Amino acid sequence: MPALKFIVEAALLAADEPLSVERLQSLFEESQPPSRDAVHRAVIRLQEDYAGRGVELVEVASGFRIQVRQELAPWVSRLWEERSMRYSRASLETLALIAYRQPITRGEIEEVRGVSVSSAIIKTLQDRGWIKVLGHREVPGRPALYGTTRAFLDYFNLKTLGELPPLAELRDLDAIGKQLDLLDSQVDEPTVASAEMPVDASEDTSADTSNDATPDLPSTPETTT
Amino acid sequence: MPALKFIVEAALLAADEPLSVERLQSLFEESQPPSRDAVHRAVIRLQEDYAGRGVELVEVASGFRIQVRQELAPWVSRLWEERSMRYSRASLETLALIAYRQPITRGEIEEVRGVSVSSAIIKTLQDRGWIKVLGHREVPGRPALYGTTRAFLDYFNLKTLGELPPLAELRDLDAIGKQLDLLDSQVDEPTVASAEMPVDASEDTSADTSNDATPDLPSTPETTT
Amino acid sequence: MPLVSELSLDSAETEILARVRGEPFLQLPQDLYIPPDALEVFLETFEGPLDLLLYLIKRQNIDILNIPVADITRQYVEYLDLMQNMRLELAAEYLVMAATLAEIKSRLLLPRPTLDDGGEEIDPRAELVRRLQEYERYKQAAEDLNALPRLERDLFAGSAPLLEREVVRKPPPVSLAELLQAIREVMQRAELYTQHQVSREPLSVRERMSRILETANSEGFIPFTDLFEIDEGRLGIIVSFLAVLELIRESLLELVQSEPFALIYIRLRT
Repeated sequence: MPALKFIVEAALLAADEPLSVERLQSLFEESQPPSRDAVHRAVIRLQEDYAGRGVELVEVASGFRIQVRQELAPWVSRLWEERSMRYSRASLETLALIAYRQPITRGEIEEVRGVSVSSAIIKTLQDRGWIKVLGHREVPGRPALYGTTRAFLDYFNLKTLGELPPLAELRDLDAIGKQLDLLDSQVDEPTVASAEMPVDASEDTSADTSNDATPDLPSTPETTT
Repeated sequence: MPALKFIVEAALLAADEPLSVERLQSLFEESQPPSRDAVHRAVIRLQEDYAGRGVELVEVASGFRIQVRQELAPWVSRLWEERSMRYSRASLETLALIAYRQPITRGEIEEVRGVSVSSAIIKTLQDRGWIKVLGHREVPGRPALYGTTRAFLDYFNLKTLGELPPLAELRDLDAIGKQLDLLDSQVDEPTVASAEMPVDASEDTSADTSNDATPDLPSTPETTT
Repeated sequence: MPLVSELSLDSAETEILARVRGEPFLQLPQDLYIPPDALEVFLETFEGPLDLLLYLIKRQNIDILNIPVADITRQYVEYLDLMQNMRLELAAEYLVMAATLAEIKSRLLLPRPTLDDGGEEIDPRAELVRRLQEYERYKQAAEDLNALPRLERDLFAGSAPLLEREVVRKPPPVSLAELLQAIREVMQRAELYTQHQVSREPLSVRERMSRILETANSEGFIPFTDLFEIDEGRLGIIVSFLAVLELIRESLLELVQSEPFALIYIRLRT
């Protein structure tokens, strides 16, 4: 027969509720249950075994229970974590500008975006570990220069930033989109069904033209990874 | 910070399903998760800790799980009164056909079993999360193609379908011919045509897509329950 | 009740066929009265005509590859008769199988054998043998599956509750497509995108600029040659060189050389 201690351990871990000494005794053949004392001693030896581990054996009103140590809650709770709100457009644009124009100061980001960039956005991106301060520009105010981190590359599954399509290429796609728009306006019929974009052979940038009633917005190529 | 090993231990016991290495990594700050190797090492150290105890740490299809050792089932199962976990032969044969022959249609199951398969059986297996519809066979009626799930493997303590007990070998049909030749004087030159390939349940589970499913038996209510 | 005795089992048969009111039912009675509920249970122990045929074959120790069709057919039909006399409703599959057996029996008696496409002779039993074997292997597979240790019967998942969960929010997922969309939109709005020249420099240069700046920030002076690593190859060296030039152009770095032909250093522009 296996050691009493291990039967108690297995039962406590298999049960969904605390087990009393009587309940633990009932796991054995009716003719030869272990004594209350023996069960108690097994419980105490288990408590000693668990000292310093991820779980602990405690006694509560209705019996004994093995439970996760509360100190581990910060990690274990993440099993049930919820998603936060999606990033705002401002956050994404800030991140994209830092990736493409690094090293870059907040002032320079604001200049390109045409609107101010809140400290909260910078902080969110820093907390996520995607951007960091690389140094400071030696001008009045010594503004911080931001760049992306290795964690940023890892998240997007990139080995180097060089794997992102260069700006010029993104612009070329837009330019083609504009030309198509121009063609559209020359033709009376406003809808061009399934206008196929020439796809740059060098990159796996597949283009998707949706030329419905939004003439001022160029079509949006989707880059697949 | 507590040792990685204890965080893994606590998480495996707190979760009500097996946890993959990725899921365990996700318990840490996104920017600094432990490496896959580190998680693996922690798992192995835990496995060593549990050696000879009442529980063991095993790997199943969807990840790692801490479970009661099978030797202790006689005691631990007394925690529950008469928990009937028996499945009918009809259910088990249907499940076996889906496990070994997936993707497979209900008609193909019926063809092998020689009787119709009740909807209740399919539904029970689906409700348990053991089988799922993988797609449809593109023949008239578009019958659903069934396959087993990770939950099925988890439940039967398996990592992959390859760990299922091997199917009995079909005896070669030429061998049948020879035996008939020897034993059956009525037939002069008995060679058996229409040799159908036995399908193994090994790695390539998507191998069998023969849709010559023309059961010569009409569909009738299930005779057994 | 016809021919019940024909259906009797071998005396050596010890398999429990059914249970009647909890009592094991080891054999079909030789004759006399068979309790109707017993037969019903008996029928239920078969998963269909193939299962019943397998049973009839196995109990006589016949090789499945060499079925004496006449014998087996007779036993099978007797069994069905028995069931019908008991007014038990038989599934249609059982009757279809009876017809199949009868057909095989008659074809075996034909003087001219059936030929397949290639002119080869077909044993009339071949298809039945195939189906029986096929069914048998999955019947076995089901038994093997049932014998595997499984949760809730042989294995029990260990669990320990976490009493007070903390609320954790996971940062939202961002796709690369979203990021590229963002840079395109912002660049469309920015004048430099449409009117000024957009540099065609690969992004690896901007990335290298960041790394060099970081190094300069922590180390002060860096020997110019330290910026280049031979094992990066020619392309890596060009990237580093372009990065240094761009950093100097943006007034972030400066080159320092104490005298002609001395070592060149770079440092942060102050």
